[in-house]
Amino acid sequence: MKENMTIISNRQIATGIYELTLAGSLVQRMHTPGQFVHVKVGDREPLLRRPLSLCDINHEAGECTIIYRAEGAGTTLLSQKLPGDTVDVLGPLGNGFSVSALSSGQRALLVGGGIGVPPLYELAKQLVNKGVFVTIVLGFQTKDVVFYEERFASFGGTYVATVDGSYGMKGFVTDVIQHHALSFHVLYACGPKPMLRALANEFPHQDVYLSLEERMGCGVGACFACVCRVPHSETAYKKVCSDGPVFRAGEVVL
Amino acid sequence: MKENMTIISNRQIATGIYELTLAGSLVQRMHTPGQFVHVKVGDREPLLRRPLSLCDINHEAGECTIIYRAEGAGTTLLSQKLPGDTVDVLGPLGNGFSVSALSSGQRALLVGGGIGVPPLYELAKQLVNKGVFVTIVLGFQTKDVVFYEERFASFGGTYVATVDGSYGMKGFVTDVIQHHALSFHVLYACGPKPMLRALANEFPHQDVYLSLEERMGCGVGACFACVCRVPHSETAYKKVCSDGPVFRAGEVVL
Amino acid sequence: MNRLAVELPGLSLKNPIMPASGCFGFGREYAKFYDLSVLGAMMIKATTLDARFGNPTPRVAETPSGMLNAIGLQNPGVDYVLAEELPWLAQYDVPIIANIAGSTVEEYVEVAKRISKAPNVHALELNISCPNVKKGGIAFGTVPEIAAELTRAVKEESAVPVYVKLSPNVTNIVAMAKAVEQAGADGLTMINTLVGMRIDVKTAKPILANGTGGLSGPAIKPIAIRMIYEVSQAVSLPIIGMGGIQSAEDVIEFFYAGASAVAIGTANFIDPYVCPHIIHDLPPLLDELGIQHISECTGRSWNNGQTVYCGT
Amino acid sequence: MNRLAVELPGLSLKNPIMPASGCFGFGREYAKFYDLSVLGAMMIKATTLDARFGNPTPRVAETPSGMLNAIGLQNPGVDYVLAEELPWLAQYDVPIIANIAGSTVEEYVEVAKRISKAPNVHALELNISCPNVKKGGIAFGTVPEIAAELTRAVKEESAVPVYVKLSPNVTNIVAMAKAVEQAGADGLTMINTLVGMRIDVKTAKPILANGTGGLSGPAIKPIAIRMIYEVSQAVSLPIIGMGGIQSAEDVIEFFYAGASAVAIGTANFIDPYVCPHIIHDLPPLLDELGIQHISECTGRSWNNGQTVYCGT
Ligand SMILES: Cc1cc2nc3c(=O)[nH]c(=O)nc-3n(C[C@H](O)[C@H](O)[C@H](O)COP(=O)(O)OP(=O)(O)OC[C@H]3O[C@@H](n4cnc5c(N)ncnc54)[C@H](O)[C@@H]3O)c2cc1C
Ligand SMILES: Cc1cc2nc3c(=O)[nH]c(=O)nc-3n(C[C@H](O)[C@H](O)[C@H](O)COP(=O)(O)OP(=O)(O)OC[C@H]3O[C@@H](n4cnc5c(N)ncnc54)[C@H](O)[C@@H]3O)c2cc1C
Ligand SMILES: Cc1cc2nc3c(=O)[nH]c(=O)nc-3n(C[C@H](O)[C@H](O)[C@H](O)COP(=O)(O)O)c2cc1C
Ligand SMILES: Cc1cc2nc3c(=O)[nH]c(=O)nc-3n(C[C@H](O)[C@H](O)[C@H](O)COP(=O)(O)O)c2cc1C
Ligand code: FES
Ligand code: FES
Repeated sequence: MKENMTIISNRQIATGIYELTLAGSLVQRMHTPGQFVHVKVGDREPLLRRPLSLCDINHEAGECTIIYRAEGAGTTLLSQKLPGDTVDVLGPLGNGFSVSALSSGQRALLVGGGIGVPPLYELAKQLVNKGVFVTIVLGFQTKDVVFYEERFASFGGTYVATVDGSYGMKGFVTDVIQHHALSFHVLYACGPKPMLRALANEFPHQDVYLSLEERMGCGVGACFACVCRVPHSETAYKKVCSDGPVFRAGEVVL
Repeated sequence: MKENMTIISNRQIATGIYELTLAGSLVQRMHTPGQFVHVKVGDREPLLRRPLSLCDINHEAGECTIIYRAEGAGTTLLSQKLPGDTVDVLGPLGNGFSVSALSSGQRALLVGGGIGVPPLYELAKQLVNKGVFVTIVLGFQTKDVVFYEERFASFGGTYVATVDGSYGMKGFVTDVIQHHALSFHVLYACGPKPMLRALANEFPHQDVYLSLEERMGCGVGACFACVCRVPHSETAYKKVCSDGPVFRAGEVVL
Repeated sequence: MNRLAVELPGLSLKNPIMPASGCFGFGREYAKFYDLSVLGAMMIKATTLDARFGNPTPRVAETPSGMLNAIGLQNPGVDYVLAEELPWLAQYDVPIIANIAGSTVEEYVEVAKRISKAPNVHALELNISCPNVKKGGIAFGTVPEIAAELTRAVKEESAVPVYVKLSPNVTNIVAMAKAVEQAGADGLTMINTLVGMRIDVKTAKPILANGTGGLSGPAIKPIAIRMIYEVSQAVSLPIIGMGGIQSAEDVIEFFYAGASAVAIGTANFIDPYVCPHIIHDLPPLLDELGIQHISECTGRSWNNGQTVYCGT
Repeated sequence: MNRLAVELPGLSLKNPIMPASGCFGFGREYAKFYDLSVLGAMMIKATTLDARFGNPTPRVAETPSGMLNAIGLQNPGVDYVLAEELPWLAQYDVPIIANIAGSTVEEYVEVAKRISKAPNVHALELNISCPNVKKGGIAFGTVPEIAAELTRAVKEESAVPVYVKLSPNVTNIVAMAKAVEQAGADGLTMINTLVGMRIDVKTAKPILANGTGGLSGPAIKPIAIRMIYEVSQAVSLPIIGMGGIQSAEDVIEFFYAGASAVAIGTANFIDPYVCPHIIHDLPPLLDELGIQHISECTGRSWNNGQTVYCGT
């Protein structure tokens, strides 16, 4: 469950966005899109691990890919690592997206916002392999931080929106969905909470899976850092790290 | 006074003993043997700088060499650095050995103990360049940690003692000096305090220069961490970092 | 002879290493990483009378060599712990130290009474850092008299020895220790977290939803060492030390200061295997230091090598 | 408009960055690295009535993201400081805050009386973490009444405003702040170091010759932030914040918590240029945050953006 994985490549693919490929035996344990790894970036500092979603799993090559935004201390340090360096990886952790919710010939809508886009890549791959038709909607702040559009396009119709209109449609992912009247049997989404909330509200009667983010301590379910509330209860809760990060819409309070 | 110097080489030369060669423009400010540099090894941790003596200064190549024992957190991390990496160096700091205390044709005795040996190398080089005759006595714990014997031998008669007798004469540097009845115009020494004390007591009426070690905060004279007492005073003091590390025997209380 | 075995009131420990309360849940998660029976003991998450949800999120924030937490005593309540968690833990050969918390003396006493009867609960750990709602929210652990009163009341009803967990957020930790010693505590555990805060430079708001939180991790180690050093010389109770331990060397440092066993908190989050690793690293370290039995280390920084507590 | 200028009692600062007491000597050493006139102010090393040698060495030890020091108030005495150090500093355009210490109220008062008359001393900083020899060695800064008495006595004799430097080693920092406010303090500086210790695993002895020492550096930053956050809401005195500051971002975090200026201690040892670097980094950071003047930041984590102290 824990391994010093070797960096195969670590390159910037959009402004401040990095694509990191890791090799190690842990890859053979990785199966489910939406699961994450908990990464210790520095030897002593920063102290805590960083949760990062699996973006691509390649069992043949024994490699997995992660896409992250270099922002704070940990991800900035990570972005400075070179091929051949190792990083301490714990995982895979959590419960990912249910691919079995759909059968061949059905339609999936995948909606990602910003740094919530990466886990949808492995998801799209697995769904397409299963014969599911996928449509992808990606939302970004601005043109400079758009990534993986072409890669997603190889799986199905792919729409991009930017908040400032510098690329694709101007507006939010929900605007794209409305504008193109996109329909689906199952919707899968990962991104900022307001986006997830908007999607849950937009499709209250449909099958919607949402991947949540929360600040974590342990990442394994022991510290109660990452809980979210369950509707209609004062004490019931779910842990994002071990019950999630993917929940069915309605399962937890957003 | 502060520069990210580039590592040219960093190799183990005896058990746990490393020879580090650094390149940078700071080298042109380095002149005096016995001066030290204050090295920040990691980006955040360890927090404090590490004082390390200049062992060899090469103005033509723009390089300097340091020899250190990998022991605690900082020096262990330093030992893992590779050529091409940089380290943050502050220096040169302190007042070193007085080469001008001797003129051509006079005799110097250089006495080093363990990790106190390195600064004597640049000292020997400068003295020999000046026409001074040098004799060198090096003391180590055991055979495995002996280093630079041959290099010193190119400057003058070189004797080695080990505490366990596994190499050279069994015993301490003072035993070697007595056994060979070594004489000198000036004695220069660097090593553990008991050794320095023994030398000061042995030659109370001769010209003796001693290089001291003390735990440091600032390394530049501002924090009063590294003081030592001055004889016959309750409040007088010298700072090892800025008044020393080299003192004339008798100048400070050992 | 097991050179790591330690005898403490109520506890026969095969080694002095245990996970700290709140950093290991009720063991289920870490049982996926290793066999919990390797542990000397286990301090379970603070248990209150009724289930509590705790604070809003974010509940954790990172600091230099440390972290802040404001979990807010989330737990499923004593009855659930008795019905579900403790029986599950009984499959492991590991004594449980039940950390208990409350808002009133009565709540502590009730939890103590019930939980101390569980067969695998060998000791209680009184978390006195909680606010006392009857005394205007002032923490039980900051006033010697209040802490003593609480200790006395719990001690009367507990079926097992009672360890009091000292809060470091006090002017005089020795006075606190003496007060609970006189009130009948069987041992001390220290230190709990220091109250701290971080503010997000982008939003100008505290990172924790709760505002302040408890600082743990290596950053607080020197404070823990100092307090254990002072307290161990002033009282004759055994001390389970904690605060920033990450390695076998750290464990020895805590013993030298005056601890007779140690707990590992935050380090579990960084390396889930940290407890077994430390247990594994201790014997060779003792060899290196020329020490026969770990108990010889207790208080060695001030007692010149006399053995204080010995587990033979 | 100078967007970094700050007005505080006795102090017109061109920027709110100053070296902390004891971490910058009397400025001579760092004057070799840069022109001291770039600094907002300078807090000089604690000065006592007579010269003191201080503690035996080792006097410093490293800790995770921090350091311990037990210098022991080494200083050349107030008369030497008046004769040699302050006149030398007068060549720089930088107001001096004189940190004063003592073993009795009388000693503080005498030092205050003399040093506050130096033309470039614009304020005093009372280091109340020293033990009061007349009260059994208990630190002035741990009992509100004792701190208040000291403040009152010094305030009466000082020719310049008096800032009291709070010790974090207390149960209730707000009570301390209120006590010295009522006693007439003009401002607060906080925090001083936390008492800590490290023990050498090889020798089993404390690393510091003095045993315990004061913990400073990034490790204590969350504690400083929390205390400034609490105190700034409870008193109406301006606060000069300190404790682990290393960057312009840290400065903003202290301001958001409630500070009106900051001091940099330990970070000078790690980078002698840290003060000018921070001064240089602040304006672009204010731009990034959309802030006109740094004083707008004071207390922003709790006062919703109202300006508390403004230096125009
Ligand atoms: C399940 C999960 C999956 C994620 N997947 C990705 C991904 O694939 N790509 C990606 O770029 N980001 C992802 N994130 C967000 C990512 O974890 C944070 O951006 C990252 O931890 C920030 O670290 P830092 O060193 O940049 O920031 P710092 O500010 O230095 O972080 C300080 C602390 O806050 C935590 N933190 C800060 N921001 C976040 C956040 N948004 N979510 C959770 N913790 C945070 C850090 O983990 C750390 O403990 C994911 C988060 C979760 C919970
Ligand atoms: C003027 C001077 C010159 C020196 N020159 C050399 C040299 O050329 N080669 C060499 O190997 N060593 C030298 N030393 C000793 C060297 O500084 C220490 O071995 C080193 O700082 C230990 O760091 P660490 O990370 O291994 O140990 P840690 O235990 O991690 O260090 C913790 C803290 O203690 C300090 N410390 C620990 N041991 C010593 C010590 N013996 N002296 C001073 N501070 C110490 C460290 O600097 C650090 O602040 C010199 C010391 C001084 C004062
Ligand atoms: C996330 C978290 C939750 C904690 N919960 C509790 C608790 O429920 N009861 C308690 O007494 N201490 C609790 N603590 C404090 C720890 O048990 C321990 O005293 C402290 O963290 C210091 O040890 P460390 O530095 O090894 O973490 C908690 C600490 C953390 C980090
Ligand atoms: C070596 C050293 C010496 C200090 N000397 C004094 C002093 O003489 N007077 C004082 O009030 N504070 C003194 N302090 C405390 C600092 O001024 C400051 O309050 C504390 O270190 C926290 O800030 P920092 O984390 O930036 O260092 C000293 C701190 C250090 C590290
Ligand atoms: S991060 Fe610890 S329970 Fe989820
Ligand atoms: S190390 Fe600071 S004065 Fe010498």
